[in-house]
Amino acid sequence: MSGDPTGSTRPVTSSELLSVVAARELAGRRTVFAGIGLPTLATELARLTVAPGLEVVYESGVCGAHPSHLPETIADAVLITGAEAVVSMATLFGSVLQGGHIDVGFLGAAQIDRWGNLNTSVIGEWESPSVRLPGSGGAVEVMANAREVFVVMRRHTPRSFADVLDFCTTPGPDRALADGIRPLGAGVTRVITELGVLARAGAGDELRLVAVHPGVSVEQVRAATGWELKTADRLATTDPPTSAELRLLRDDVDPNRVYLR
Amino acid sequence: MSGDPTGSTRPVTSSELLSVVAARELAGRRTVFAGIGLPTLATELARLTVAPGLEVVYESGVCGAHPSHLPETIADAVLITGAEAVVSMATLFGSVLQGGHIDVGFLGAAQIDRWGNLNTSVIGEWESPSVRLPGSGGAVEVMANAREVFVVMRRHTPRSFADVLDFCTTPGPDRALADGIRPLGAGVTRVITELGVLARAGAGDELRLVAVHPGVSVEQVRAATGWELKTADRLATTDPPTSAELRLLRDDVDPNRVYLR
Amino acid sequence: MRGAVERTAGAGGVAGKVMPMREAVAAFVHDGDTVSLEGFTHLIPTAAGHEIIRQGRRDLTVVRMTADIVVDQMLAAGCVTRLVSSFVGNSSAGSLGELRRRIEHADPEPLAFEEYSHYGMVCRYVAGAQRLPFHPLRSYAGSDLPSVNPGIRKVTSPYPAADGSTEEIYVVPPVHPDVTFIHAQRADRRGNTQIWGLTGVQAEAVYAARKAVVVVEELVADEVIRADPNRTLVPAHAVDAVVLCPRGAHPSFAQGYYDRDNAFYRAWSAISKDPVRLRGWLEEWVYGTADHAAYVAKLGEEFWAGLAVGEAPSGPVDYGRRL
Amino acid sequence: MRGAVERTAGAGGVAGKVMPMREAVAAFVHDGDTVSLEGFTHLIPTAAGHEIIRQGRRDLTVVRMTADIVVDQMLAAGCVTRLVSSFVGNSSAGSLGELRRRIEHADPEPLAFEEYSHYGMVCRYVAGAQRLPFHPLRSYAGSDLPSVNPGIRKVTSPYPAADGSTEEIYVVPPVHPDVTFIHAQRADRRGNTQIWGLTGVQAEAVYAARKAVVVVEELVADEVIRADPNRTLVPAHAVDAVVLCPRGAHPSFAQGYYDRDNAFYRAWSAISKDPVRLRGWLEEWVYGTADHAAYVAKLGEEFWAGLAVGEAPSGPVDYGRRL
Repeated sequence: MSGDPTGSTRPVTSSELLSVVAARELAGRRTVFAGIGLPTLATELARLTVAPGLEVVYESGVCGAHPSHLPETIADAVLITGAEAVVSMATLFGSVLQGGHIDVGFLGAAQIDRWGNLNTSVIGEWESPSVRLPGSGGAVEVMANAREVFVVMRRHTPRSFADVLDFCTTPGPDRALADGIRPLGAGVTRVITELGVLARAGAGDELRLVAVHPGVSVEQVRAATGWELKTADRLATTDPPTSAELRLLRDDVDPNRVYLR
Repeated sequence: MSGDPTGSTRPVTSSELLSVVAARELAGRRTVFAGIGLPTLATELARLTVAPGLEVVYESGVCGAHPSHLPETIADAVLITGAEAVVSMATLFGSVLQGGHIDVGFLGAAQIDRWGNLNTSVIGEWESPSVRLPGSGGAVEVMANAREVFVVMRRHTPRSFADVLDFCTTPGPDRALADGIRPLGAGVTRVITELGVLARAGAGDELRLVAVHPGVSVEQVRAATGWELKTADRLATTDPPTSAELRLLRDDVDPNRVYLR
Repeated sequence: MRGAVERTAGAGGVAGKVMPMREAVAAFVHDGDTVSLEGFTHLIPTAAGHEIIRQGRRDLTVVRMTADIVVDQMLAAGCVTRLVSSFVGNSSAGSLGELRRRIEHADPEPLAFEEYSHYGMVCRYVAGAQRLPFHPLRSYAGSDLPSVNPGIRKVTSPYPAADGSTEEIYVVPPVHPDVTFIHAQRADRRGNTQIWGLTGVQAEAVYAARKAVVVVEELVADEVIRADPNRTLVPAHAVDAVVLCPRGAHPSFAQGYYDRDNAFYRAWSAISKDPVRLRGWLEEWVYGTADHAAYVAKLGEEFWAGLAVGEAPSGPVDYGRRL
Repeated sequence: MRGAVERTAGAGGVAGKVMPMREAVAAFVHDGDTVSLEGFTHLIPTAAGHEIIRQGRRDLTVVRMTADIVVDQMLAAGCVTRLVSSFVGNSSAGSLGELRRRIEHADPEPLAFEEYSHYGMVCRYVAGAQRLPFHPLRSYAGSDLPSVNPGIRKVTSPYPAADGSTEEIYVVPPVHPDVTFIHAQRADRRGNTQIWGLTGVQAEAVYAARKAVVVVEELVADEVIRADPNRTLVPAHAVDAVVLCPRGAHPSFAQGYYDRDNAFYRAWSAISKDPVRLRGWLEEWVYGTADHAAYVAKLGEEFWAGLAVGEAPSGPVDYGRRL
């Protein structure tokens, strides 16, 4: 593959690395609930590689989209035209998500803690916050109902990987159990960041560092994490994106580099 | 109008009388939940006379039907083609009916008592009935949610106008209150039979004879009723169908006499 | 508790979804199962019921809002020991003879019956589809139904009523059929299913079930479905098998395809009243036909011409495309 | 508790349903009202929000799942004292400056905020539409949201869980807006409303409200609606007013009519960050335009050409007719 004309020998960007790592984690999955941005790239790349039958469900109610252009929002008109189904919010959240049809949900957050609880509501006190964030959207529902949740965070800092959340908008299964309610999914099982991959198995387990990206040290990741981050017994180093993965991502998935910033 | 070629001088049948009386009761109503048969005739005649904007909603989910032929069932294909809306059962029962959009619901029953409670489940004991009847269908919901309910009974007998129901499938507001739940509608307000019209105002009130059809005596009605039937202070005699009403019913509503048996 | 993991669908499973009725019933209906057959007067999955009879399934719990002819036939064939329903009659055309014998006389054997109202059944499907422990509804207050059906219970609202008082409301439990069969006008090979005309409770019945089989008048190209995604009532992820079975809803109808066989509805009351005649009917029309294609052929083209309908196209809407 | 009696519709009221936006807002929005504006990214009733601003309504409670640009504008115009929402952000394009000033600094005045999740809001509309005292959902277990929102409560299921234990579930209360505004592609003069593409929570928001106003791109002949009754998402009986207002959803989009103005979404973060600039924008584009037609004209045909979409017809289905 030397002399590749599409430039797969260009340096790999952080966005590319995150997309490739997230795509690989989707191997064998059938349904994914995805937002726009890196999850779009990851799911589209997965469909071309490790999960050919993957159905992407959008919070807007689109199932089985076949967009003519890379979508700019989860409700982009190009996701609707040519889709296999469009359902109401009541059906989307009630029957599809709460009904148990989503294998993997992608979520983001301003803060995440070691149990995979998320804050997207406020920095500071809820009653008089220093920063008012957008809130849950459907995140509470994705966490409560998807079989597992992947979090992709571009920036890995002690402020965002917090020892104690300012506010828990979206609780993982451990908090649900403490509230007396049996959770339906495993909560956050993978956190993919600019530095590496954190993982946990489900209720009772905390996030551990399972892989560092090439050139990143364990100490770097621990220093960037707001709690005493544990490391898996067998720590891996992320396999760099293959030229095939990069070519698909750059040429087919996002040729105009909308999200491949 | 002498020499009317459509035969409006023919003797008035019981079906015609019941249809005309029921149609008049729909004056000023906007939405009616109707089954097939006499209610169809009554609502269609009302649309042509006292309730021109009346919208008929069918249990099958059809709103604003404009059928090419007289429908043979509540789900007849001719009700769907050309209708203004078709909704799912969840929307029909949840938002339209329970949501409070039905002014008048038509119901039938094997047995009715003085409070307008209905039995459509069994004759005899529920566990081993002598006759198993069809059951509620949507009758429980119509009674609980329509503002008022009209009952049309071709036959007026002590067995069907029962002192004590064999089983109460569909309770009126008095039984609902006794069960600790505030009813949303008035329950049965009109019962139109081959002999006359019974009426009640709502919770706390019992059915009273308010009109007898021409040629029917109060004693006849009382003898045909299984409880000590009270009579309204001002008992009326039903105005016979006008020639205009008969002409519309016979020529426009049911020219093939499908329900005008 | 059902979960997405139980579905057959997904990567690699697409081609395997389209199968003959015989295979679908063999794969998804087992003795002792809870089987939902839905379709409110329109699109009743009769052919599925007949194949269940042919394969001799036993001890089924049948869940169906309007238990009508196909249920009476399954009862007569000895497939069913328990019925969950809100209307047990032959539409407005009369009685179900076998059902009445079973309930009134335990003849030839008893039938356990869970009686609900229509909206109670709808709410059971909705709760099943949405994995809710219960669904509230403003029905049943003062009814005798809760006294004969322990499934109908009460909950106290945690919010005060408008007048400040405490409010109670009845609730029903979810239903999770082992398998739901529905009939539809068309689907693609992945199971994206489009229905028009009366849509009933089909989507909820599919989502409530552990497995779902969609029986269709037409199997269409992906492009047909994708030209009108709002028409897709049941998305592929909820469907395990797609069975092509034209005229499989007879004697009910398929809007735009064929009309209702009202004469047969009227005839059924007499057929089913006589157990010998009813069993003769099953011998001739179900056991005596290899499959629904044989049943359709036996009825004959002249018969089907009598149920033919004319065209009434909907007209398109414009989904638009990016320029 | 709302009832059908409150509706304007019905006999004799048909002709009176079609009215200009000015009249609809004057008739159906009063100071202190609870106003729902729904449309999930698609078909946002922006023009309705602008007319509420022009008419200077005060002390409104606004109910909207995704509180975005139109809400930020209504906040800046001083119409709103309370917000009920599940997402308060400028889509994925940035922040709402006025909303953040109100919440973070009570600048220029405090904003009461009831925070839910998306499905919590959906369930509030469903409960409102269906006159339920509460709606259960499998959300909120372990969340801090119930601690800041007393509307989110718990109920114990009267049915044992699969393992025999007692099961609790969170519930939300119904919402009954005084009026709901939605935007749609088309309706007839009676208010039968057809929507395609994303349908969001519009039908439930209409049914939950005491009054409902449907704003449409096109007012169409009865025959257009009746040719495709399954496309009618909101039947006439639930609608009190129909307002013809082409391009009334800008900067959001109307599937098949015009595309989303993504540039304006991106620009709004900067506009709204500066309260002086934001108020200047309102002066020029809302107070400075007599109505939405003037706003549309001010944007200019060249601008609209940039949002034009090509055709992608759905293709018809056949409803059939009796021969």
